[in-house]
Amino acid sequence: MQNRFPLRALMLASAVALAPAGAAWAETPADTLVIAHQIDDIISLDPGQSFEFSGQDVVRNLYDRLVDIDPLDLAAGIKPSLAESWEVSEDGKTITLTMREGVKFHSGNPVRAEDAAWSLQRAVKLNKSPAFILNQFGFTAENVDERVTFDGNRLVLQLDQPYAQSYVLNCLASEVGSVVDKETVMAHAEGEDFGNAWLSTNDAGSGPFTLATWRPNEAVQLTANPDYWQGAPALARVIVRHVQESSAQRLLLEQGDVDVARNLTPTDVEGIAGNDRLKVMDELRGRILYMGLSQKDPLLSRPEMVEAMKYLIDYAGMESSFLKGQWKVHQNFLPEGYLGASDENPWTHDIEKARQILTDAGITSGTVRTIVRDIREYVDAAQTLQAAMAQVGLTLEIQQMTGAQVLDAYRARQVPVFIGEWGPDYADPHTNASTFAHNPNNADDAGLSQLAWRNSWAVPDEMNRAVEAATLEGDTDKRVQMYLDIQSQYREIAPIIPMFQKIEQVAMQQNVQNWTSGGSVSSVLYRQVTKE
Amino acid sequence: MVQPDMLDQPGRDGPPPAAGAPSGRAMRLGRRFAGVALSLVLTLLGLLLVTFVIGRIMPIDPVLKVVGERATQAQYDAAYQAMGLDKPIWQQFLRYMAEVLRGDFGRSISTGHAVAQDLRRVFPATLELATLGTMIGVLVGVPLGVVAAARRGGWIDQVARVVALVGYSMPIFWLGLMGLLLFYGILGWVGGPGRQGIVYDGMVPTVTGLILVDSLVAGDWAAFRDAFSHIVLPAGLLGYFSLAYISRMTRSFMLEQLSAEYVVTARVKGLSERRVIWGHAFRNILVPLVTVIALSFGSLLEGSVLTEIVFSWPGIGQYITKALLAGDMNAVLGGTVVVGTCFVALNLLSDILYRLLDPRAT
Amino acid sequence: MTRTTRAWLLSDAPQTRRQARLGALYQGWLTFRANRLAMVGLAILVLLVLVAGFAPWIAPQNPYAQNLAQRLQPPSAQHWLGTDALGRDILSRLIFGSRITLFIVGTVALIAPVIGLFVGTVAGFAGGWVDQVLMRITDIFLAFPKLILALAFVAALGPGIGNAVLALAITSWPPYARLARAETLTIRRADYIAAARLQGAGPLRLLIGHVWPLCVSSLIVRVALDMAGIILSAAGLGFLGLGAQPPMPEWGAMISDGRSYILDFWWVAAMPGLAIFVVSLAFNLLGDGLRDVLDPRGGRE
Amino acid sequence: MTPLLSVRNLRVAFPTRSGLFEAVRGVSFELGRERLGVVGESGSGKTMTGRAILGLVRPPGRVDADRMALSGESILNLPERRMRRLRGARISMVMQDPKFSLNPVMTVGRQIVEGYRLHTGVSRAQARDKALEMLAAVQIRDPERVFHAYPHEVSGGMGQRIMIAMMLAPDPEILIADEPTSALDVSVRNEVLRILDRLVRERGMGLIFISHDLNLVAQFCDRVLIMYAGRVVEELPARDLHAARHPYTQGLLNSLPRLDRPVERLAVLQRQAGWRDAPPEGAA
Repeated sequence: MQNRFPLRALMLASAVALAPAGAAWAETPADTLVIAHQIDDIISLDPGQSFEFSGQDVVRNLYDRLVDIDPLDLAAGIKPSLAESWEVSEDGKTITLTMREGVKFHSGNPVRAEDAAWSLQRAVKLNKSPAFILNQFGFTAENVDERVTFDGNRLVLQLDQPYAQSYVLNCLASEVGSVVDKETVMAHAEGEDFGNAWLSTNDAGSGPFTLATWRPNEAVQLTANPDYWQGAPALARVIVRHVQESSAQRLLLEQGDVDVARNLTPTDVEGIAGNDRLKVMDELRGRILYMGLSQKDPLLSRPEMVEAMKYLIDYAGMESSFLKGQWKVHQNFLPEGYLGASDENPWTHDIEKARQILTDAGITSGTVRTIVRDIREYVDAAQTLQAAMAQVGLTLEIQQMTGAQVLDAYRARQVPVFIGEWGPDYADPHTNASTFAHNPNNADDAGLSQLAWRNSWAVPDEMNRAVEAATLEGDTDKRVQMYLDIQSQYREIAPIIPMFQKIEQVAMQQNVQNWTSGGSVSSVLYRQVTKE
Repeated sequence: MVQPDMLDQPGRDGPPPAAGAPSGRAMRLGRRFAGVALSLVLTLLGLLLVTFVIGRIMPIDPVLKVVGERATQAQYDAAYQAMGLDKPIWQQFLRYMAEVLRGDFGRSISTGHAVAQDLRRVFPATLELATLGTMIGVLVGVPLGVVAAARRGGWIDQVARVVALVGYSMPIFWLGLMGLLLFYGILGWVGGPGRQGIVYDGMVPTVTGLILVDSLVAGDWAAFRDAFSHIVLPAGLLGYFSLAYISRMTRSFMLEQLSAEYVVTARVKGLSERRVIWGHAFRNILVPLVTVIALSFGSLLEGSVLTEIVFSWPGIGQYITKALLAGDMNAVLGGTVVVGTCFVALNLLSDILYRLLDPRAT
Repeated sequence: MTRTTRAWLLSDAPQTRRQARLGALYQGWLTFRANRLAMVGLAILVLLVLVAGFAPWIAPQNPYAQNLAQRLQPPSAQHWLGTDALGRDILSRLIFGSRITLFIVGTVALIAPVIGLFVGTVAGFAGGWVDQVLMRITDIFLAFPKLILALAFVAALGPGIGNAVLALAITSWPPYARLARAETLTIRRADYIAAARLQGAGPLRLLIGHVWPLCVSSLIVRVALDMAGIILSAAGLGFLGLGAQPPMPEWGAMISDGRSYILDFWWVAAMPGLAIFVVSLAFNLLGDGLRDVLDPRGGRE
Repeated sequence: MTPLLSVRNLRVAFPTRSGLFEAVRGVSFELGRERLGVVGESGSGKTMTGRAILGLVRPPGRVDADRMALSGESILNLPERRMRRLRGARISMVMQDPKFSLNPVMTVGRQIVEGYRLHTGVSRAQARDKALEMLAAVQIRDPERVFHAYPHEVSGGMGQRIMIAMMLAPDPEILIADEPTSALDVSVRNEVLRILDRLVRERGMGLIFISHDLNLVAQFCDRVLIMYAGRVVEELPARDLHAARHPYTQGLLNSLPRLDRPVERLAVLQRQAGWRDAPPEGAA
């Protein structure tokens, strides 16, 4: 790749001939952080509804939660936030949180236990995407008013089972646990919507930033909250601008028109390596790229076929080419950084072994179909697999579709080979265990949403029970071991093959300090970012 | 276009009819416009119906966008009913029509905003781009086409032909990215992707939504210069494409007129070639030319999705495409209504201009 | 061609209808041949057809053979046009892709003008409410954002090159209908139509026998000029991920693949871009030449 | 006395794919203050002769002559700028069909005024008066109204009279009338001709009357040139037309129906290749 044609050099030469003055290098205002990012997935900024990556990035900075995780200090685990302290009852079913005094919402209203209780009740009753996180503890629209209550400055949660404390708090640390300003939101309620329409495009939080504007597919602007209870943010403004193309993000960054670019492709990251005004930060995220093999398919449901597929995937080849620097091989459903995550990666690209397995099973030919979302990495991964399968006499038909269509087919259990990502919903291992390794009812009409169910995989009862039991184990060490065991068995039998874990490569100007995209468990945090 | 001669009575003079029957002409015009208006309304209605049906038969499930990937069947069903999707299509359509007539386009599920609010934001972005692009196309394309026709076979004609054909044949996203790399990345002559520099973002109060206009209204020259430096490249690109089309059509129209007898008459009178071409032939191509320009403007108003993506231009093309891919039918319908109305309005406008420019029109 | 054949063809007093017709064709060919650019266009297209026909013999390598170690190689002796992100030979992919391009162009050129011709001539010939209804429908399709309509069709029919082409055809007929109708309106009152009618020809016969042949030439010109647009639209659908399915070497999809590498590995997108450009240009040049031959309004002095 | 116009050995040729096409091949004649008829079938080169005199043969057509002089001054291949000063001012032309030869999007008045002002440089008001005067001169009863009318609002006969008014307004010395009546109704033909005749006589102009209609020319003109295949085959006074000697002229005459001498079948015009090359009879 060293002797590639110097197009840029050529263009530069002709440009210099054209314009002796040359280009001036721009700089963003010193008190403003400007980020180029794909943010067209945001459909709402209501913490009771928001469930998209970019939306959560915004919500996390507008609101505070009862408890929190610091992505810059993951080892510390759960930290107090709006709740100063908490205690669990003897039977493990009641959690009482004590609210911090003197914190104010952006509106000036004080943050009360009543707001916290109402926020959780609201999220459950709204019943939007993230509601299930709270539903896990037995809260339903009917009973949540009794189960989530407040008493003075204390919030009381009554669970239906003695869940592990870490499990409950990890869930409360997710965006759906944000505390919203009851008075402000209710003033904007329309009908039975709990102010959802209004809160989708406005903010009513107590977080380090307030929402200045959100223009969908265009930009989000945040303004620092100077009265933030943990101290005012270092920068006065954060502007996130939607830039679709990696090349455009890179140009903006190189020109100094943005401070941070978050969606550079591996080649563009490589391309800026020589630029000493810029740096690239790698951060391990929680997303898993996996392959699901539908057990409805007569060929894919054969265990030998599943086994062979594990050896047909060119893990190292992909990791070192089109996924370079942005995905690392990871063959377990729990992402690194999660409690109990396993780091064993037993499978390698081994065509001969796959051929042997298939020949022994009498499989010498066959055709399967994959429906893959029109995202470069997925399509390239599918094509690589296609080429490998061709070597052992198997045909892979690739159908490229839009995200919505793929999801539709996947939910209808009609995707034979699925290649795509899964992002954890909250910071507890159960988030992935419950979807990869849990399927209580494999019937077509069960209407479930687990990945196991979508791949028509009847998870053995033993594994179902192990997953459920892990949520109730109070001893963290024991809990870790339980998850390691589940993952070990999973690698043996599951027709769902985790392949890679996401590394976010954030490119930024040299002067940007303390950036975090949220690690594997959280979202981006702007409060501590500085520019020197 | 040959009108029956009103005075074709041999050897007798009579008053020209235009002055003779003003009320008749007015009535004819009135009736004609009523007819046009009716057909426009029908076109729009049909447009809505087609869009609506497409939205319903399309295998993209809007509910999923609302409830998200993790939704349980119960959540899904609740949202399905809340969105009124359980009702028969014709009922849904009637309900939608009633809302549109009240000026309510509903809420977009892919942006969380009211569709009307979104459109007020994205349409001016496209309008600004399309207008500037068309202006470039007209200001360069028309003279180029006229000169090419006047000097048929000459070097200007050949150059114009090549320029136009290259314009027709270039993949726009390729040209766009390369332009961005050269003029922004290397030369730094123009602004980068987006409508404005970050510093100016939200600094000019929104009046029309056209940043160039708004910054002038606010008297903010720096903001105007900034906005101009951002729009000039994408507009130049779109302008190039409409230039290609407009110059070819102009040339073809001019060739037709230049072979007409009245051009010989004009030459016999001793008029200069410039006067023959611009004063006589050109005036005769105005009518079809206006139609061509309107069509080209209309197609730019649809929003060039690819240009918008390359230049991070938050226009209506991207908006509708994104909404469509998400099954966000309120947004698609709203966007289609706006685009369709523009198209229809441009039709009407070229009809009116035709009546103004061509004395033979009744 | 012998001198006498030439003289026979160019005779200004043809003895038979066949001689007249062939003579007219030959005259047209002479006009066309004199247009050097149009001949260049024709030559390129002939070349394209040959390349498509003999693709397996011409292509230096297997267009589907991946080699991740050899990805994104610049043009070299081994890979004349370099390799793409999966290490496939770009030249071989372009050569095989010419078949898809021909398929797209051929299919759309067969479907869209025919629908347009039918709708337009029927509307123009029948007049009255038939005309009104058909033209309103045409207007609706015209007023519809074209890419959106194509997207909707592809979304409804499912992705794939066949459906993409179908969607393009379905969305691109209205201008042809307009054109055909305008032509029909001028032909409709012509004396020879009246003559044919007096001889007892029915409306269908008039339409097929007398109206269609006269509309065809201007449609052909228009099609040739539109072809470039169709290739680019197909490429646009590919760009949005709705065209050809991987690993098909469709040129638009190839550009789309290459755009992520455009700043450092320009050839990945530039080579298919160049191919599209050359073929589009060829169609445009051809269309331009055809217009001079077939369309009197192009202005022959 | 120098003739108004003297043309010797005029040739007009166009390159085509099948070689050089010679539209006019050595036409010679002189024009005084008289009415000269030029007769021939279509394609005989008569129209091209008229255009060549006006310098209106567009490239790639080529005009060539031993001599082409207006009142003794050579006007052969003058630079365009100088030719423009002659056109309209000293030589003018009326064409066949006013429907096409009048600009459809300009009022009649403007079209008349435009040419007149160009050559005389008078004020707008003066030009307007002149235009109205000319319209009256061609017997238009309500000049004021017609002045503001568009061409499509007037009849063919009136259109041709407007054309005449427009072309005669700057007082040219020579008028070329190229089939000025063949697109008109028979009933208005005579009227237009009468007006044309009167104006030409009053002003003492030379008129070249191009037509395919032998009878008309015979009645209307003083002298007749008969053209065939780009050549003048015969030249003779109009009153002697019946005594024409050239077989082509005779053929033309015989193919016309005559009330005074009805025949069973009209003779079919016979052409002979030899005529193409024979020197024009009567040309000295």
